[in-house]
Amino acid sequence: MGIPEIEDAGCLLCFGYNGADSHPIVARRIVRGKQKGMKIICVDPRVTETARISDMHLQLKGGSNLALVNAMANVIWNEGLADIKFIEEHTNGFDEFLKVIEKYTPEYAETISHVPAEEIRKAARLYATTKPAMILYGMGVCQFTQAVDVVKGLANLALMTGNFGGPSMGIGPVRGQNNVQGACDMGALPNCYPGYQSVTDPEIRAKFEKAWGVPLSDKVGCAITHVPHRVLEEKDETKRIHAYYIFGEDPAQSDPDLAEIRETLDKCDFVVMQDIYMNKTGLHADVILPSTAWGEHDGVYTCADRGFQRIRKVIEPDPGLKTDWQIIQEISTAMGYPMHYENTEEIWNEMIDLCPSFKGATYEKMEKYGSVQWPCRDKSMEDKGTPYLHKGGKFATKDNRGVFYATDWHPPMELENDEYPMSLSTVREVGHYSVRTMTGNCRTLRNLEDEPGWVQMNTQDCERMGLVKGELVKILSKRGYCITRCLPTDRVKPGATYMTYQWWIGACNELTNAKLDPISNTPEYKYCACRVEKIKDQEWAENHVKELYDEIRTQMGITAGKGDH
Amino acid sequence: MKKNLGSFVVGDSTKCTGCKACEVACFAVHSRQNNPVGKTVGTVTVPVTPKLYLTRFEQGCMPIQCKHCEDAPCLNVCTKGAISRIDNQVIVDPEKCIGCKDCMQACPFGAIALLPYAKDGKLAAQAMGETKVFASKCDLCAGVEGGPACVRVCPHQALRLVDPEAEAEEKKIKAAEALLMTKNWR
Amino acid sequence: MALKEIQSTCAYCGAGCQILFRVDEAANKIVEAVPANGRTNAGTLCLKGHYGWDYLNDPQILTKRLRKPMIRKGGKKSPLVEVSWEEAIQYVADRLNEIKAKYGPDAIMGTGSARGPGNEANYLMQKFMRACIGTNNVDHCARI
Amino acid sequence: MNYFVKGNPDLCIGCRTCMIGCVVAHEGKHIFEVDPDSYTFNPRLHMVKTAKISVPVQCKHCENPACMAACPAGAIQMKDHAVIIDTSKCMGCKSCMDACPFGAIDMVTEAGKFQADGKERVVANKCDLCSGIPGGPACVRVCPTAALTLVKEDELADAMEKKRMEAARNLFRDNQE
Repeated sequence: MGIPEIEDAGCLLCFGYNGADSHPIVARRIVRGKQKGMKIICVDPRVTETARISDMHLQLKGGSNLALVNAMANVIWNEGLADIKFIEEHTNGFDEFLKVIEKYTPEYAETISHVPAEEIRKAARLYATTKPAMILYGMGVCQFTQAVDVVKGLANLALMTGNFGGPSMGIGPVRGQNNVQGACDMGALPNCYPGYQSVTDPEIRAKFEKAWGVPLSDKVGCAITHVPHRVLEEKDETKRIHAYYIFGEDPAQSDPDLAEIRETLDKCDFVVMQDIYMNKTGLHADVILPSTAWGEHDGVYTCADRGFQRIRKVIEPDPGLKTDWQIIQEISTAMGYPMHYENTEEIWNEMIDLCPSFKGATYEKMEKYGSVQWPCRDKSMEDKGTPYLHKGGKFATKDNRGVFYATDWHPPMELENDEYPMSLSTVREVGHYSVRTMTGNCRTLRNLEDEPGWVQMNTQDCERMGLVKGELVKILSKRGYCITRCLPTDRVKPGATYMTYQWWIGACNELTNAKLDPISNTPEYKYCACRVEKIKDQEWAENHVKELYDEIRTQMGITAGKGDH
Repeated sequence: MKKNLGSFVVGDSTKCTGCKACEVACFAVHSRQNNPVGKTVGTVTVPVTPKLYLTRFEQGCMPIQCKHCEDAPCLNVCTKGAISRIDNQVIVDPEKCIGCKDCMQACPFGAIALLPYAKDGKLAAQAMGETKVFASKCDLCAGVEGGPACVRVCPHQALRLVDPEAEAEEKKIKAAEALLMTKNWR
Repeated sequence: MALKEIQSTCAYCGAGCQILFRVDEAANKIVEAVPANGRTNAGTLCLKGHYGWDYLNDPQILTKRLRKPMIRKGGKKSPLVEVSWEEAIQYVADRLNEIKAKYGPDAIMGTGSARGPGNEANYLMQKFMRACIGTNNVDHCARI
Repeated sequence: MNYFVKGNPDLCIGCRTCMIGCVVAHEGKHIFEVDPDSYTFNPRLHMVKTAKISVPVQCKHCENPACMAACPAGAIQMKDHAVIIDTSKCMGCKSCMDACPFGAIDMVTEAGKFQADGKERVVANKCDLCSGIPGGPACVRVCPTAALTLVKEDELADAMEKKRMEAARNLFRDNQE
């Protein structure tokens, strides 16, 4: 489905997705949908903006997603609300699926999710009986060790109710970053060439070998979250990683368990960082290559609903800089694999001719239509791309049939305990982006929200601990600690804490748990155990935060701009 | 949140009966620092110098006292530099005050009076024997246990200590709730 | 003086909003950013779209723009020394070739970028890792 | 009658684009080029988030403004259908802040202006309906969900008229039965 279609859905199941902070313009569609009478079911441990205007808010306990999803499927089936015709014509694996969800009665799910059984029933009925029904999910689903299981669980709900193959329905991961969809499209993945063509498929590999003129490896590569293990703990010498070429990323800020990442970068023989800003990763890099920023180069981004859209050079960059692709091209040539492209369109045309589903998305088409949603297979101007997938219930599987898949719920990897009695989850700051090197240098965005950020805590917890709004507190986990300001709110449940992840001082990734989903390799950012401690001497704390902040800046050689807070 | 603005005490003439308990309490609490005063009036050996002033007017009466302005005219006009800001409150140092009366004229509220200055139980004499005076204005009972004495002693709760920032937060929430009720105004 | 108008896609969240920039070409600076009528944003922008571009004139509030290639000549933890592009490119090429020869291509890990650079740079990076280095060790922060 | 801007909690998503829009409109476009610490970030409306509501709150430009009555310096007056503070006359006495029942006034520093004790000058700050700024209230213009509306005299009058006619129709129907 496309973003514009959100406001025409009959029902929206918003599962672990906070549009207002992650994508205000997508939240705009949700608000407009509500005005048009759309029913909203919001599943989130916090009272998010969507929850606030929802018809039903299932405020589940963090880490209980799959129990709830299986229970909704259980209700839909047992109350005869499934679309039997669609299931028979377009899907496989329904019977095994039924066996697994059998025990997930709403009563059982209530014990895990703390959502009343009756609420689960009502929500399942509302979803199943209001057509068309759309599911949006975000990091609240993906950043768990059961991420893939829950995504498949949500897909089951859509399959069971025939909510595929038409507008304003289906299931949509709202991709967080401006070009994360594009990076995946381009094959910056250990198991895929561009266009999601598998590296282990001999025919595909042969095609790329012919195109690029060299033999290619058939071994699936290393995921970014496995790098620490492959540097620090890998015994097998042939598997150890000795060089790390980091381009447009800041793992020392955005990876979980930052202490481990810093050690990884220090122990790795050769680290290259190619970025527009000095950042925490740069403190550990052996070579730093300065590239042009957004606004200083041309190219294409893919937005969350598969739309290819042009980015254009708005101002001339500092002459001493090179674009990312020029740098990569020159290094490749110096290493003996010559690359000589003149501009991004030349690279783009090479790429789309290697990817059947992108073949028709030319620069010319983007210029004319503004946005081209893939698949767009035909270069002629008539093929304007595909607003939504699986038209007519045809799926991208061998037999075009959707597959049911269900499995049992298991708790997050690290639960609250005596030493760390509260849970911590990472969340989004609306006015800042990713590791904040861009927005942190925008004057008015910095004015709105600055170091050391906040930890959202339930008002009763704060009263019990004698904490008031704005007070600096220390928050610790097994892996580390950081200092941030306390924000008492009734929007979170007792025992739970929430922090945004882009602060240098309030760096919650010092605390997060690096345990991964076995399939997607995504870390469990949304759940770890932590402890909050009151800091008696607030004056010391305020100065200490300033000192830490200035210390990092001096390490990075920053002199101008006090940047005080 | 760290306090950034000065608090101040404000009266309500619909409750005030003009009993001046506030003035006496104000004097007693402040004179205890350098003029020992007992519990009864009989032990007072120095003039009563309050820092708030019971004022009668057409519709009734109420005490008037300093607002601890954020851009204080008295502080800005005091050429001697006897007025300064300590923990967000505007404080006059009686030792430095030379009685030039500029602050009285600058203050739009008339919250400052020139009163005799007493130390160690007796009036402070000047070089040629005249009694020393000082600009007397509310210091929000800085350093006094329990906060402003006038608020505590008033029999009719006619005096209120205002914390502007905290109260603004609460008022904004009420205003937001009002917006909830008027959203279908068309 | 007439301002040049250039439309581009926002660099922040996945909504893909279209922004119209009004640029003073002579001074090479953006004067204003206003919403454009894109497919997903239909003439609206959020705070990052409206006010998230003045990092381009490097106010150094948080950190500073990188201007010159740098190498830690004295090895790990030694200070960064500014070098020419030629020296930096050659140094990276030599070190990567050296590690590739000694430990094999799978000893080298590369990242793509889900942020500013764009699709073409990502395509080239994965082509570089696969065709030049010879490994599928390329990933990006879709997971983090 | 004075005009006013009001937020609709059903449409507001709490993103605070309005608060930055307000400062940019009053400071001017050069704000994106100057030294980051050379201006005061003083939005004239403030986001309020409770368990049930997210909406910005700002001055309602009352017809008998309590703030105007409380101001000892005559710094507050009604002009161009709005209640305007002339900060050059303000001494930061906070009487208006205390008088306003909506918490719509706060105290902000005036960048580059100092008191005798070296502390930056602090004055009252509230919505002025962007009077004198082309295009009308900036917050209304930049809000991505159109949650803010400028209510003018005739619109309010029309709304009242509509409600009265509706009431009359309902009563007429009752009388018919």
